[in-house]
Amino acid sequence: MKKYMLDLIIKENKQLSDQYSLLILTSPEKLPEILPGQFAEVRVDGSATTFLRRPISIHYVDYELNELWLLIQVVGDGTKKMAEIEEGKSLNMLIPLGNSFSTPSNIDSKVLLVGGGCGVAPLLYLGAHLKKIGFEVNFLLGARSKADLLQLCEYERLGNVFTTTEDGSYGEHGFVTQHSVLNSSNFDYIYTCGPTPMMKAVANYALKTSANCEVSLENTMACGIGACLCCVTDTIEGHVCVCTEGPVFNITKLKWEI
Amino acid sequence: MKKYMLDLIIKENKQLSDQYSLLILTSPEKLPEILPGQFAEVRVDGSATTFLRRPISIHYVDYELNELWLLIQVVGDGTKKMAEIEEGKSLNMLIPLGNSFSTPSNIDSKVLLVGGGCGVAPLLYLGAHLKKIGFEVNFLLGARSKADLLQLCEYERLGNVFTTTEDGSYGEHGFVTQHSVLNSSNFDYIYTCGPTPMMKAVANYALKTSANCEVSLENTMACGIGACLCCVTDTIEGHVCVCTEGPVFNITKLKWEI
Amino acid sequence: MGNLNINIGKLQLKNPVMTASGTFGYGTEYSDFMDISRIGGIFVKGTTIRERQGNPYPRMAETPSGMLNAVGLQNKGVDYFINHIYPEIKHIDTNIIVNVSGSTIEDYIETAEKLNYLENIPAIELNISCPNVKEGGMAFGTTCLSAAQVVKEVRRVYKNELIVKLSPNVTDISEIALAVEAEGADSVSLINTLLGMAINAEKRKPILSTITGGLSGPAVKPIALRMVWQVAQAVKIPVIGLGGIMNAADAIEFMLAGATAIQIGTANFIDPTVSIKVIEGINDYLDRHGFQSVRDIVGALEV
Amino acid sequence: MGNLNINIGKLQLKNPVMTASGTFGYGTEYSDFMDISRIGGIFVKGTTIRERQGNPYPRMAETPSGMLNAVGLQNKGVDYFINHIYPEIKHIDTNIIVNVSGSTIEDYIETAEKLNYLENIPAIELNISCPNVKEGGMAFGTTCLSAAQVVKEVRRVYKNELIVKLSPNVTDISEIALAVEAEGADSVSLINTLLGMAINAEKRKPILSTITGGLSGPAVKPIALRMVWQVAQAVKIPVIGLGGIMNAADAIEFMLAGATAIQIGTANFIDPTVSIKVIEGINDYLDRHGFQSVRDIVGALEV
Ligand SMILES: Cc1cc2nc3c(=O)[nH]c(=O)nc-3n(C[C@H](O)[C@H](O)[C@H](O)COP(=O)(O)OP(=O)(O)OC[C@H]3O[C@@H](n4cnc5c(N)ncnc54)[C@H](O)[C@@H]3O)c2cc1C
Ligand SMILES: Cc1cc2nc3c(=O)[nH]c(=O)nc-3n(C[C@H](O)[C@H](O)[C@H](O)COP(=O)(O)OP(=O)(O)OC[C@H]3O[C@@H](n4cnc5c(N)ncnc54)[C@H](O)[C@@H]3O)c2cc1C
Ligand SMILES: Cc1cc2nc3c(=O)[nH]c(=O)nc-3n(C[C@H](O)[C@H](O)[C@H](O)COP(=O)(O)O)c2cc1C
Ligand SMILES: Cc1cc2nc3c(=O)[nH]c(=O)nc-3n(C[C@H](O)[C@H](O)[C@H](O)COP(=O)(O)O)c2cc1C
Ligand code: FES
Ligand code: FES
Repeated sequence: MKKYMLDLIIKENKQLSDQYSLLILTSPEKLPEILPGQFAEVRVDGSATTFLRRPISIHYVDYELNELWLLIQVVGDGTKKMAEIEEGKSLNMLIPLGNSFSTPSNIDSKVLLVGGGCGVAPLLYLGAHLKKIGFEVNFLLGARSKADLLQLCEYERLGNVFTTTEDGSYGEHGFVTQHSVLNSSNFDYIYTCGPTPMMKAVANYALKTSANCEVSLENTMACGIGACLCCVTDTIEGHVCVCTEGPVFNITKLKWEI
Repeated sequence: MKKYMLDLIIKENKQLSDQYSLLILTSPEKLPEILPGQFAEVRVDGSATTFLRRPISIHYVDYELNELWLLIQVVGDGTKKMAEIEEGKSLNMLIPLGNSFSTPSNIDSKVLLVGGGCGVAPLLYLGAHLKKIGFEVNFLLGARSKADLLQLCEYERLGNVFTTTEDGSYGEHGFVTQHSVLNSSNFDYIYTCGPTPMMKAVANYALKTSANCEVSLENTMACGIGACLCCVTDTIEGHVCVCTEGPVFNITKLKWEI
Repeated sequence: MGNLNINIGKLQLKNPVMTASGTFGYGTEYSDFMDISRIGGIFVKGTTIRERQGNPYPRMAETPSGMLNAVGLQNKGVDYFINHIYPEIKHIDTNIIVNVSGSTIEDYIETAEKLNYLENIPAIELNISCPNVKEGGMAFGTTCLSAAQVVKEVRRVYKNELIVKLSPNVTDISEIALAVEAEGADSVSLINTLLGMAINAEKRKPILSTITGGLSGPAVKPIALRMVWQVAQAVKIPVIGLGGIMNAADAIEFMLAGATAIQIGTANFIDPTVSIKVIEGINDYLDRHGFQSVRDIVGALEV
Repeated sequence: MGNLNINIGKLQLKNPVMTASGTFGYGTEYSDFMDISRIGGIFVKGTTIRERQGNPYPRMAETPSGMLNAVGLQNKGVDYFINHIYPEIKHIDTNIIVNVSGSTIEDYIETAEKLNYLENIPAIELNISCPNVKEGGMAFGTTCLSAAQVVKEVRRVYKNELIVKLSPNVTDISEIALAVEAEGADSVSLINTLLGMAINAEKRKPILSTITGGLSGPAVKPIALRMVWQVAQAVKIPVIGLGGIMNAADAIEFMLAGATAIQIGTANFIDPTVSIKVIEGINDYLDRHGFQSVRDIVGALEV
């Protein structure tokens, strides 16, 4: 897929909380084709401590409104600047980067999308894509507390939403992998994105239940386009770049101890 | 004089043109005593290329309104960020730094304040100070063109204003040192701030007419408080720091070839 | 419109702006963003005699105005390059230069020998300065003796333009430059990365899997510029300058200090099209200052 | 509230945070902004046997996340220090340490000898690493032989804590550290500035009057941290770490890498009260991580 360097304009910055912002970006030109699971390398201006671009998942693309959504969690200076950006300003990004989640070939497959924290971001676009094709989409979303469960109504619009919170303030109490739906249903395809321990637990569940499982990995990235080899992960084929061979990997490819 | 590190709040940012901004700053607390000719070391946040503080002259202090004015000329990234700062935001500065212009002991002395470009900045506060004591104040202000003659009405409020522009678009055509007032009047005290060639020409005039002459020098500064010795100028007493022994020097102290 | 053509020994460049090894892949990674044949030259990834998996991750840490990397020369080996990559890139209308690394002198010789026969590889860059692999690389570049030795041996087998890439992790870089010049290097390029380290204080752990890594980016520019200046004074062969170049002004500074051409590394990550902007900026500089040719600014610093 | 006391040999510090020579004047320049006696130690300006005017201006150039300086040891000489400055600062309730520079071994010896007798100067820091003066300084610090020689001679006449400040402009800094340890240095401090250069492309001139100058600030932190790590592994005497420390996290990184104490240099220019903030930040870190004493984090990096 052809990659672009684009200056997208902030149409709206919904500060969901101190820690999270939803950026709705647009462009005078038609947005390029973007697949679910792909990401952008975003340039952060005006931060003395942010030198490199920051990889951010595509949260959602609305081709009718020509909108691209990013969900930002503030963890350091770079994400802070992004989360505070004012409407009308622009963000420079390389897009679309990386591979994408795959689509089950059998339309009757039961699919589950498991997200934790800000890892829920790419699952919205994936869910929308799967729904459009005809799948019944199930989301299992976990967070520390109710305040960290983001964009719930967006997910609810697309399918069934199961939730857990670590403090029990919303949904079932505990971790996603403890949710009762995992005992009561069987899934053919599981897609997951979130903290590594969570993804490993999900992968473990998938292995046990013989579900197909794809995880979206993070890594420290410099270029985002396969040029620097800074972002490798260990696979059965050796070191491969998360930014080009990933971020989505089938767990059978990874050398994870799970 | 005791120095402070203060966060002053932008009460107003008058963008005089693309190149110049007048910042009116204030503070919930009473501003400290500041003398004409002193400067601030201003910290610039949100610029990836600006690491050190930037020395900026005190343009004016209004103790009644508890206001401090800075006149900014955009020459690089640091001054650009300063010139664009939004009202309500704050600037961190070390203040007041450096020595000050002296006051003639004889109240009948004829004083002339000669400024070029953004070098007019400290002369407003000096003029106000001299006027308050009872001097009749004469300003001779030069610039490239009319658009670069800043804050004219402020100067006019304090005394006689003579102007030159290099393109003849306002006042007399030419450089400040070619202004007719220099031939028609004699001055006892001349204060000057601006580009070095201009100050040297003014110093030359002062020497010829036996006027006392003080110049405000620029230099590359790191600390602004005499700690780093980066900002020296050559004087008859050897290398001295412009940030503590200056920025104001009597020309008899300098080893200038004029 | 000034003339941007310039030569490094026998190597003819359409302009002095090239991209640095390890930061530009094989060039094709960037072809979505621009016409890469506009660049004066592309230094491809560090290539070794056998395939290398490189270092474990994490391999990267951001630092103030820079980054540390610990890639460790991951590549599929010179034979894979010759059989699978070279055919894909040999038609790119610019100089494709292979960066050659090794753990032993024999590795360097063998690799260089194989590359000697590729028609569209007009030069190799001998990397005797990689700080990220234990068994070699930097060790060669930090003493005159070992640097001279590897260059001497490679010179024997390699007939095209031989560029030697110097390590900045030395007391006196001019000395090393003189040593490799004496053994027949056609030109030198500098600097490779400076050995650095990053720690995560909260976790009390090094950030890189290898503890230390190579520092690059604008943070190192003042050091690189000084070394290019020193080496350009010392040697007669052309000097290729790099280290922290982010824009045309930076590139011009290196050329004024004595570099015949420059390479852009880390800046490609920030702006994939930076090399084109630097070419245009140099052109603009020549026009504004009335220079006929970019050759006129090489070493034109007034001191 | 963790215990911040720590010793460097015989030197007792109330906390490990000190200010670096040449960046903190004689301390009093900063007393408007804070209670300077709260700092663990103050390294005063480079002092030489005779008065020095230093280098012509311009002496400073800003660089990405750093600065170059070419002050060139401007100071009024050791006798002036003893007679006029020492009386003004000797009552400050912290360690005042004099940074000693010289052009010849005799200069170092004579200066050190004079400072030996000042009751409230518990230590000197031998600056064998200043890149900004032609006739000396850095030259001593770049070979083991000359570094060892000057330390040996000074050790003979100087009885208090002898700290030797190392130059980063070397191939192997551990080697130099071992050499000065062998000759009786009580501790080493590192790093001094890295030799760099800045050019004004538009004017085609060097920015500094001396063409090259010393690079400091966060840009050099990864290099400094790596060197502190290497030296701390090599020597048995305490290591004082510095180079680009801007905040408590940076300071803790140096201590984790093996520094017993740290110095803050360039950061004082950005925030004159930074040292107090670093002290408070270290204290907070000890509390958050359950350490009783700051001694527990020295060399506590898990590799
Ligand atoms: C493929 C991918 C998709 C991502 N999607 C999102 C998203 O949709 N929304 C979101 O908020 N975040 C996302 N992230 C994480 C985001 O990139 C990091 O949080 C961000 O880079 C941190 O930058 P900072 O300046 O705020 O923090 P820093 O101050 O730089 O660091 C804070 C923490 O973030 C880590 N970090 C720093 N730089 C990187 C980097 N280049 N890559 C990965 N981690 C880094 C550091 O190790 C540190 O623990 C994604 C990361 C990847 C790799
Ligand atoms: C005592 C004093 C009073 C000043 N008063 C004013 C004022 O009232 N208004 C105003 O607009 N400017 C004033 N200046 C000049 C102002 O400090 C510089 O224009 C500013 O530092 C440039 O910063 P920059 O980031 O915009 O430009 P940069 O990109 O840093 O550089 C642009 C130009 O400014 C010069 N410069 C950079 N840093 C410094 C520095 N620390 N000190 C001096 N020159 C530097 C550079 O050599 C270069 O030519 C004063 C300077 C001094 C020394
Ligand atoms: C991620 C990365 C990988 C690199 N790989 C190599 C390499 O394989 N061979 C080599 O000679 N230099 C390598 N380098 C060094 C660069 O070519 C260059 O010398 C250095 O980064 C300084 O230039 P810069 O500051 O413009 O990046 C690498 C640098 C980076 C950042
Ligand atoms: C303006 C300036 C002057 C300096 N003068 C001296 C000096 O006289 N003696 C010395 O040993 N180091 C001197 N240094 C080096 C610092 O003490 C310190 O080693 C260096 O700046 C690195 O630390 P930093 O990055 O925290 O500044 C000077 C540094 C600067 C910036
Ligand atoms: S981030 Fe550069 S190869 Fe993946
Ligand atoms: S700027 Fe530091 S002494 Fe003047």
